[in-house]
Amino acid sequence: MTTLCADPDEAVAEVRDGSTVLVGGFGMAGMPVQLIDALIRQGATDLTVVSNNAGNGDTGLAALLAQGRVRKVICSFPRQADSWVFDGLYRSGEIELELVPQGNLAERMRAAGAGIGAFFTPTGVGTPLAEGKETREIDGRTYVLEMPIHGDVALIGAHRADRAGNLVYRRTARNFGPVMATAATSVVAQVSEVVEIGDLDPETVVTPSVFVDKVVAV
Amino acid sequence: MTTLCADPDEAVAEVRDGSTVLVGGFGMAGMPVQLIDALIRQGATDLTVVSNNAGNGDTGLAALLAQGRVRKVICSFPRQADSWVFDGLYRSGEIELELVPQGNLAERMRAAGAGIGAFFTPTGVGTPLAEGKETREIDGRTYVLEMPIHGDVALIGAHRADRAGNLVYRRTARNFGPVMATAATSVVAQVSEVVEIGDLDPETVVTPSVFVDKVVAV
Amino acid sequence: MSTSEKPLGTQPLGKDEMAALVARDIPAGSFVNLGIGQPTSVADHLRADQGVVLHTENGMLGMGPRPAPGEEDPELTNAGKQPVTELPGASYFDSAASFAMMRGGHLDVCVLGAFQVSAGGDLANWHTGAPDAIPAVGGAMDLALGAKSVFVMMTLFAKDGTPKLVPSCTYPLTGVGCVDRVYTELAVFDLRPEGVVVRETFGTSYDELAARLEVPLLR
Amino acid sequence: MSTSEKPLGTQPLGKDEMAALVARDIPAGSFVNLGIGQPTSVADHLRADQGVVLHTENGMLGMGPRPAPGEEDPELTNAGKQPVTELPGASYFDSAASFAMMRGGHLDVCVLGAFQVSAGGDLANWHTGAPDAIPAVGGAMDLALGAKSVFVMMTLFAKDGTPKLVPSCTYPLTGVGCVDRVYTELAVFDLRPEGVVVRETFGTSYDELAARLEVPLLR
Repeated sequence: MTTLCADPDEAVAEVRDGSTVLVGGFGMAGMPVQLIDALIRQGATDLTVVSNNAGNGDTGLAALLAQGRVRKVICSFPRQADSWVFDGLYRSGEIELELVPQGNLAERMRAAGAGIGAFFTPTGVGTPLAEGKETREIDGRTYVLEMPIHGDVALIGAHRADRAGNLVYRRTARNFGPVMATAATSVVAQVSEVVEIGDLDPETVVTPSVFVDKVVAV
Repeated sequence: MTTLCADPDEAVAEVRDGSTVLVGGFGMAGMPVQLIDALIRQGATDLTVVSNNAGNGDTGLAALLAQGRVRKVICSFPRQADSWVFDGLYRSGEIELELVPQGNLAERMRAAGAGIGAFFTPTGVGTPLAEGKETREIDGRTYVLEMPIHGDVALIGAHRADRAGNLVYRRTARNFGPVMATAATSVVAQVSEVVEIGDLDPETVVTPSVFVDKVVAV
Repeated sequence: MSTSEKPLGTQPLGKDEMAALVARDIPAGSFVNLGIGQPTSVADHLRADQGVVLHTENGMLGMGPRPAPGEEDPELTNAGKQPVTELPGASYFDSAASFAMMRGGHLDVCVLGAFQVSAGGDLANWHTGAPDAIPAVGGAMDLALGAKSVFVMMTLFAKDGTPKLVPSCTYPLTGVGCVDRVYTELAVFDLRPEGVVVRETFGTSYDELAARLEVPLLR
Repeated sequence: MSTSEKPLGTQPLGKDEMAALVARDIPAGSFVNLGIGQPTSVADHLRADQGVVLHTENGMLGMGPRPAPGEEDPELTNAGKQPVTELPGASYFDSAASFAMMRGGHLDVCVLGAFQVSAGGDLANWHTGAPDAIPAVGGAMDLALGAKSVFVMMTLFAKDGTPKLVPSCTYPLTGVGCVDRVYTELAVFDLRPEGVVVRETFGTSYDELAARLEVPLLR
């Protein structure tokens, strides 16, 4: 059952201290900006954030980090021209980083959502990011064993929802949203528009309603 | 580059003896009937067929089996009210069967298409279908290791293609088509209609053109 | 819940009554898979205001009832390959996504038939073990693990009179420790870590059941 | 192919000429990922009649050039987060599907930058190994394995004059044995099982290259 929330604050009200929060978006495309702002107001702390990047400038994820609310970041690309908040926390040892190749990041969340216990991937083999991990040769190629990443909560940005919670995305803003929606216990989506049940073509639904717990139009 | 074929015979002309052929469809929905008929005419033999079922009545897959052209079937549900051709070959030891739970069948092809070397799945653990396979306990749950299923050729049924090879499906005829399209070296799709490039909404494409080698309208 | 909390049925349930009972117990708003065969009849007893959304393993959420004669669409079927309809709010997806949805634990309830269920929740419903049988599993092993709650609907005794709720399955397993509740014509059982709890009885009593089954029963 | 089969360039290539050279070598009809940074300039040199389809890791096939000023769409970007356009025949998909497409070997060519490439095809392009550097890998390790042919574009020598085509990488690896061909301003190299083959030279000679590099070269 998907709940339509009146505002982003209601949508993130139940995030708890110590949670693992999956945050969608690739750069600004698909970034659930209003949900992150609401999470900053909401106050949950000691969070683990899983996202492709680790915040830009002084707003959004960076602002959450700046408040000391994030214990650990699991991401593929924290270092950017304007990632000074993360950079500072990392250099001073105030935040933990688990660096994951982008495809493994997506696949590990996909595994969590699909009930896969672990998988062998070729990506990262022979590099520092596979150090200490189990490897295996299968049919002449070497693979490294990677584990699922489950979220307690996913915050994602989509284009349009129906009242049942079915989601469609727009262009390259789709990115991590669909896979994060499968990988978290509670999934919160911000959308540009909520339409009536029956207004989305069932052939074009990208995230079926079963994955979505809360929807808020922003 | 996707080739538009004049007829199903041209589309399956290159199937070789000894090939592994992935055949789409769940019952008749999504079944590439005309491609199978063309494969029967084409003559390739000693085939391994991967499909959810193992043929019904005396046509299609059953007719291919009846001609002694299939060495092995990998499927989830061969036994049906009208699967007498398979039943007879199986009882007389003339065909090999690898029985795979339907979800593992789909996931093993998904792994092949996604470059995953192997994966741990909970499905089948403790049953005869996991006997002899590696198992592992991960976070308190037992999983069995399953390997990818690659095809040399996939024969699938879709609804509509554009000339670039992008595919959309219709209703529950989608089933195994999209995953088989990722798992085979050469992918042949029969469709009801071929439209111009630009006539499919890029948001609604289910199988992107990169996966599709040959398209034929039937 | 002890048997004393519910009125006892005075006679065994018919198939239709069993289906109605299962339907009654499915929480409002659940996402549900009804397998194939007898469990699919549960759909006929779901109330519209329950807001239950049906999943079918061949790639759909929001499955509706059988269409009117002449309105069948060969490209819109359930897992039993029977024609169905599409309800508003439906969605379609491929087989890998459909089974990922099940295996990942996203469905709330799955209702299955069974040859045998063990006290520990093991399920046998795909193969009788007969040496000449042609094996076929379909989605059975996925469905057995494919929901937060797995309900079984079956007769409590086989045609030869032997119990189907057993200390340990003799037929080949479909899944281990996966069944949460068993609906039969004589009683409903909850399979819990502490043992098999008789939830309701119909035309029989706890003592009669305890005498006929080898499985220790809890009230 | 030996160096004698092609006319030798009389001076080192500029960046634009390198990009043009790579574009020329991409087979017609290929599905291609151009990474981020310098390799993206290859797109400017692809001919329309080559029918090359560009993939971007953030979830698109059929990526078009930068839009006209004022027509940028913040929801349509490339992997470098720069605005792009959509060409007819495009499709969108999520990150898991996008990387599955790469990892599964469905793309034909990937073009990447590099800090170092070893004679055996090892790639180092994500981390200089500097102890104070904040690590960031993005899709680099996926891209390194993500196509049937992996091309590198780089200067042959670092700013301090040391070669970047080396017997063995000293920087942390991105991928092992993954690079097929290296384009530099002075020469194009094929990395083959039998060794490093000089394919073309520009403003230098095989002998000069052999003298400046520690890697054994084949003609």
